[in-house]
Amino acid sequence: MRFGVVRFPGSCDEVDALQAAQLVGDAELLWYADHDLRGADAIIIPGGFSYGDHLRVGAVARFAPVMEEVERFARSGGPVLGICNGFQVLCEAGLLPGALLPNTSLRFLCRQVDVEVASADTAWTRGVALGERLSVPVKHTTGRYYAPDPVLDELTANGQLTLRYAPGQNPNGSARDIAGVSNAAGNVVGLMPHPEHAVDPLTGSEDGLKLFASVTRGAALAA
Amino acid sequence: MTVASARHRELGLTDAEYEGIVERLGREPNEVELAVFSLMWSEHCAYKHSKKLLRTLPTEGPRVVMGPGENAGAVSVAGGLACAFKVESHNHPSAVEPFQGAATGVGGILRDVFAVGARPIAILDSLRFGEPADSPRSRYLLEHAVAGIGHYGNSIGVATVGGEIYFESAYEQNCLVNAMCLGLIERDRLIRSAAAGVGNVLLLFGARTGRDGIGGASVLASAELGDSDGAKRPTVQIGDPFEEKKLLECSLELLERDLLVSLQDLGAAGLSSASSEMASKGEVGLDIDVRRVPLREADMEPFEIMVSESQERMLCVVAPERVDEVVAVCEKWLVNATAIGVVTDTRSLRVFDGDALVGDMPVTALVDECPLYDLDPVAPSVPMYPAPRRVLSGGEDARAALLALLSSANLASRRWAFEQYDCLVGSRTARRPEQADAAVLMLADRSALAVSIDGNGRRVAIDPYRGTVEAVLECSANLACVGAEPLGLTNCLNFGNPEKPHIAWQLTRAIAGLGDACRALGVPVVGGNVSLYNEGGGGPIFPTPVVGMVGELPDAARAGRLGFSRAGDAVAVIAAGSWAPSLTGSELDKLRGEAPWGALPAADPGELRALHAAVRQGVRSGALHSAHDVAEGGLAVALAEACLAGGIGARVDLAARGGAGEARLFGEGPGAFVVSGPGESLRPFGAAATVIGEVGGDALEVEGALSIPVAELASAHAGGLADLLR
Amino acid sequence: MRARVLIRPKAGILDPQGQTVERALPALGFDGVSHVHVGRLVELDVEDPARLPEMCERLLANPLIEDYEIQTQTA
Amino acid sequence: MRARVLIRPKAGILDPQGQTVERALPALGFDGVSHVHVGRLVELDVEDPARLPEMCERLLANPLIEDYEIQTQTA
Ligand SMILES: Nc1ncnc2c1ncn2[C@@H]1O[C@H](COP(=O)(O)OP(=O)(O)O)[C@@H](O)[C@H]1O
Ligand SMILES: [Mg+2]
Repeated sequence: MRFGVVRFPGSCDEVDALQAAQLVGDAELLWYADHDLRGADAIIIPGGFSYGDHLRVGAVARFAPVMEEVERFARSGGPVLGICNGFQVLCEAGLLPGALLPNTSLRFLCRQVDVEVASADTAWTRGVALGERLSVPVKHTTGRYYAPDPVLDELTANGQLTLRYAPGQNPNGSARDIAGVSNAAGNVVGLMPHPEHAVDPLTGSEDGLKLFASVTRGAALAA
Repeated sequence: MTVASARHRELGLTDAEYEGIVERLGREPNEVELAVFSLMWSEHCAYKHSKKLLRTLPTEGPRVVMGPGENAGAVSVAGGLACAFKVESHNHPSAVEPFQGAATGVGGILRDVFAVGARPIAILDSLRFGEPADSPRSRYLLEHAVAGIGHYGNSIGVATVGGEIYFESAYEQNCLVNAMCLGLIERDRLIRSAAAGVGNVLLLFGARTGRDGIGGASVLASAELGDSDGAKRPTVQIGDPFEEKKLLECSLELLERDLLVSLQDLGAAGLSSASSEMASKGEVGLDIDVRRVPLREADMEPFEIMVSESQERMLCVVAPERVDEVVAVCEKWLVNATAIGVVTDTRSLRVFDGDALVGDMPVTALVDECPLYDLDPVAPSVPMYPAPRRVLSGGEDARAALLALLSSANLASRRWAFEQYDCLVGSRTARRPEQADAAVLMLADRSALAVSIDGNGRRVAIDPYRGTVEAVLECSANLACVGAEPLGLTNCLNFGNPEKPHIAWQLTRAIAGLGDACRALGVPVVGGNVSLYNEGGGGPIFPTPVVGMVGELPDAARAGRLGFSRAGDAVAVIAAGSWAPSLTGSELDKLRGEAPWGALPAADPGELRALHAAVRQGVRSGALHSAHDVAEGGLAVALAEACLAGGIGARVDLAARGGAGEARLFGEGPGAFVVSGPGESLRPFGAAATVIGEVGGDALEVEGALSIPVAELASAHAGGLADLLR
Repeated sequence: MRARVLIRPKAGILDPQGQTVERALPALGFDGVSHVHVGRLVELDVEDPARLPEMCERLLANPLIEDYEIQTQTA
Repeated sequence: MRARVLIRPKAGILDPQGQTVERALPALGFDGVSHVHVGRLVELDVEDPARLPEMCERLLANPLIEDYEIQTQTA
């Protein structure tokens, strides 16, 4: 299993994501300006502040050359994970429903939170049990998930809510405590929490590793 | 003197200094030269009032690989690496515009670290403001400074792992914003800033140059702030962390590919300072054509271009045949790069505007020949600072006193602030804020670095010598609590106007204390910064030396924690024989409205060095399950904090440790730790350790003094600051 | 041609920035203020103003969460 | 009365957002765009529009680094 981790100007967590992926497979960085996924089997759009979060989070990165390839890959069913800024980019790119708005506190918040697995049917959550609690950190200013109510109902009905903040732990005012969503096919997932920062008990938790392992399991099943 | 020359006073030069410049040039300086000299000979760049004192600090040690004099100092650490680090102030800019001031302070210290080739891995911040409960302005400054630090550090992807905040009315008019950065680099790849190689090209890369901070170094950094702060605003610099992120990655790639002869950041005094420092260190000259500098505003004068403090810029020296490669790397990172000059053998900084020579200054005159001044220290005979507003009347019992302390601005939880910082990026933060006394950063071989920053200005105000010794001891104690051994130290000396005798006394005594403590502990000073003239209409700030100390530990998994963890563990106080806590200068005294005046307990740094080594060993071996040093608020607060961090109570009896009188409970003074662990694990400490009780239950009980549920401690501690900042 | 694009949060979407301003104003002695919303302003020189709506749809605004309005002025 | 405050970075003040947008537009095929600046928009109902300049100075804008312009429209 080979992961490609996209690096935009202003990405911050790409090396963390790379190292996390390397715990379960091979991984390399993909340069934003290249039209090339270098044969990756799974793509991670990492956290950070691509293009300085200028104008609107994710708005500029979504047009980077590499994103054309990511879109093609995603639409052909390839597993794509957007973390934090990566989630924002995938929403802007139309690969995921909804949008991310400023936290109700309007402040950046870095905090370890518990999230519950709301769907174990995606490429990135098949290795975890439905309802399982994971301890992972959030760190963002713009993480309040929004979609119009009918869309939220539809996402709920389709099982596209992937992760939810545990009761009482919603850090940003997200609709329905949503911490992550997937596309209808389940191959594209966006998360505000950072599983790549939860792969070693020494730095806080290793629960996030299960998400990276999920996608390799999927690949094994498909093979 | 000519009419034109009267301007030197407005630029902060004395008549004698001006005459010195005329003498060195052999003529009157023109506008460009006057602007450049006024900055290079400012307090900020020339350390006129501190340099002689700084020379007394110990700067050598077996682990020092780069001492003071370069952009950042560095010590050798595991795996063939060096850790480069430095602390710097951005006080005056932050008082004027706290968000941008604090943000660009972080930007500046990051550049100092990557200017030596190191990848920044951590930031710490040390902040001082007026009383938040009494002063809306202080709340405003706090809120925006913290947001600015977070904005810059978070956006650039460097973890902000620690810091400190104190509130005292002495900082009402002059807040302090100090930022520290640590970076890592392979030891043999550290790069210096000395320009070399006549004919080599001087390349400016990064952001375009605008009118940011024109006059900043001399006006903002050396003048006492008055009521007219607003009028100085147009000179404030604006930071762009996105630009700096690209600049950082680009600089590191240039070094990785060995394309540079030398590298230097642009900070205070912009191009003037960066270029003359590079030329001075390399004993060469530089010709610069300001016409080639990419500008944000077309109509800038040559002198403006030379002194602009636009952020996110670097200078490098490159062999002519490598210029194309350098430019290509810069383009890859969307960074502008422009050849603006050339290395010469003239030993002069020559400034051209196209073909016209508009400035010609001997480099040594600029960098080395600013007059240095002796201070005239006089100890004050009456208190220099007013008494703080009285919050407690003095008759309260231990329970009320402890709850008041925990919810006081100085001791309340800093969660409100540190949650605004990304402390995780880099995946090496093994101890985060409120988990341990020092931040712990794991290295690739799973050994770790630890870092702590400290400086209690109120205690330094009472006794500049002992107060400064305490700041050094406090950092060393913090490192001991995570099991780390100190490797080196950086410092930022924040003081008032050194031309005043009492301030001169504070500065002189503080630097003496700093040097003595460093020698006694065997910790070299590898760098630092001095910020003087921190005073306005309300008088001087508390003398505030801020100490940042870096240490190492062999196994990140064994890094200590401050919180009690296991019911049934013994709780002990480990203390030096000389430990003599007193209420003078304590937080409790402050809440009771006592002015900072009196005598601090003496400390014996030699004895404490051994004590710290013993605690360090206890933590490293795993014998101690928790370790926390007794500091602000005394033993009672240390016990409460250990309960809070662990979410568990404790029952203790202080009869064997001097009783539960106020001075024992709340008195302060260096030399004690609260630890927990299996009873037998305390044996190696001998007489230094006194078992006082046991971990367990859901309350902190001190026999004969107080019993408070942990939940109640927690709400006092959590709300003290956060509630003021809703 | 100089143009301005005014971008605001769509009606019905929680606007904490607007709320914060609305709460802060009375505290400073400014009463009688309501319905505060905070959005974004983009100003630009554009050769072909006919393309502005497309620029807004694709980049400057996110139509799911934002409304926009274009103002043009001849220089 | 409905009012709008248009807030933009002062001339000469670094505007990183404007730079980013200016670079992004041509890449999307929108040429002929220049002098892009990104600022903020505040919309509000205000009883006494005469107080708007003061509100801008004290809260809505940061006069140190931003200019503002007030537009009022009767509802
Ligand atoms: N208090 C201090 N203790 C030790 N070294 C200091 C102190 N203050 C300044 N220095 C050293 O003096 C040199 C000049 O400092 P500074 O002007 O702040 O550097 P820069 O321009 O790179 O920011 C640096 O090498 C710094 O480490
Ligand atoms: Mg420097």
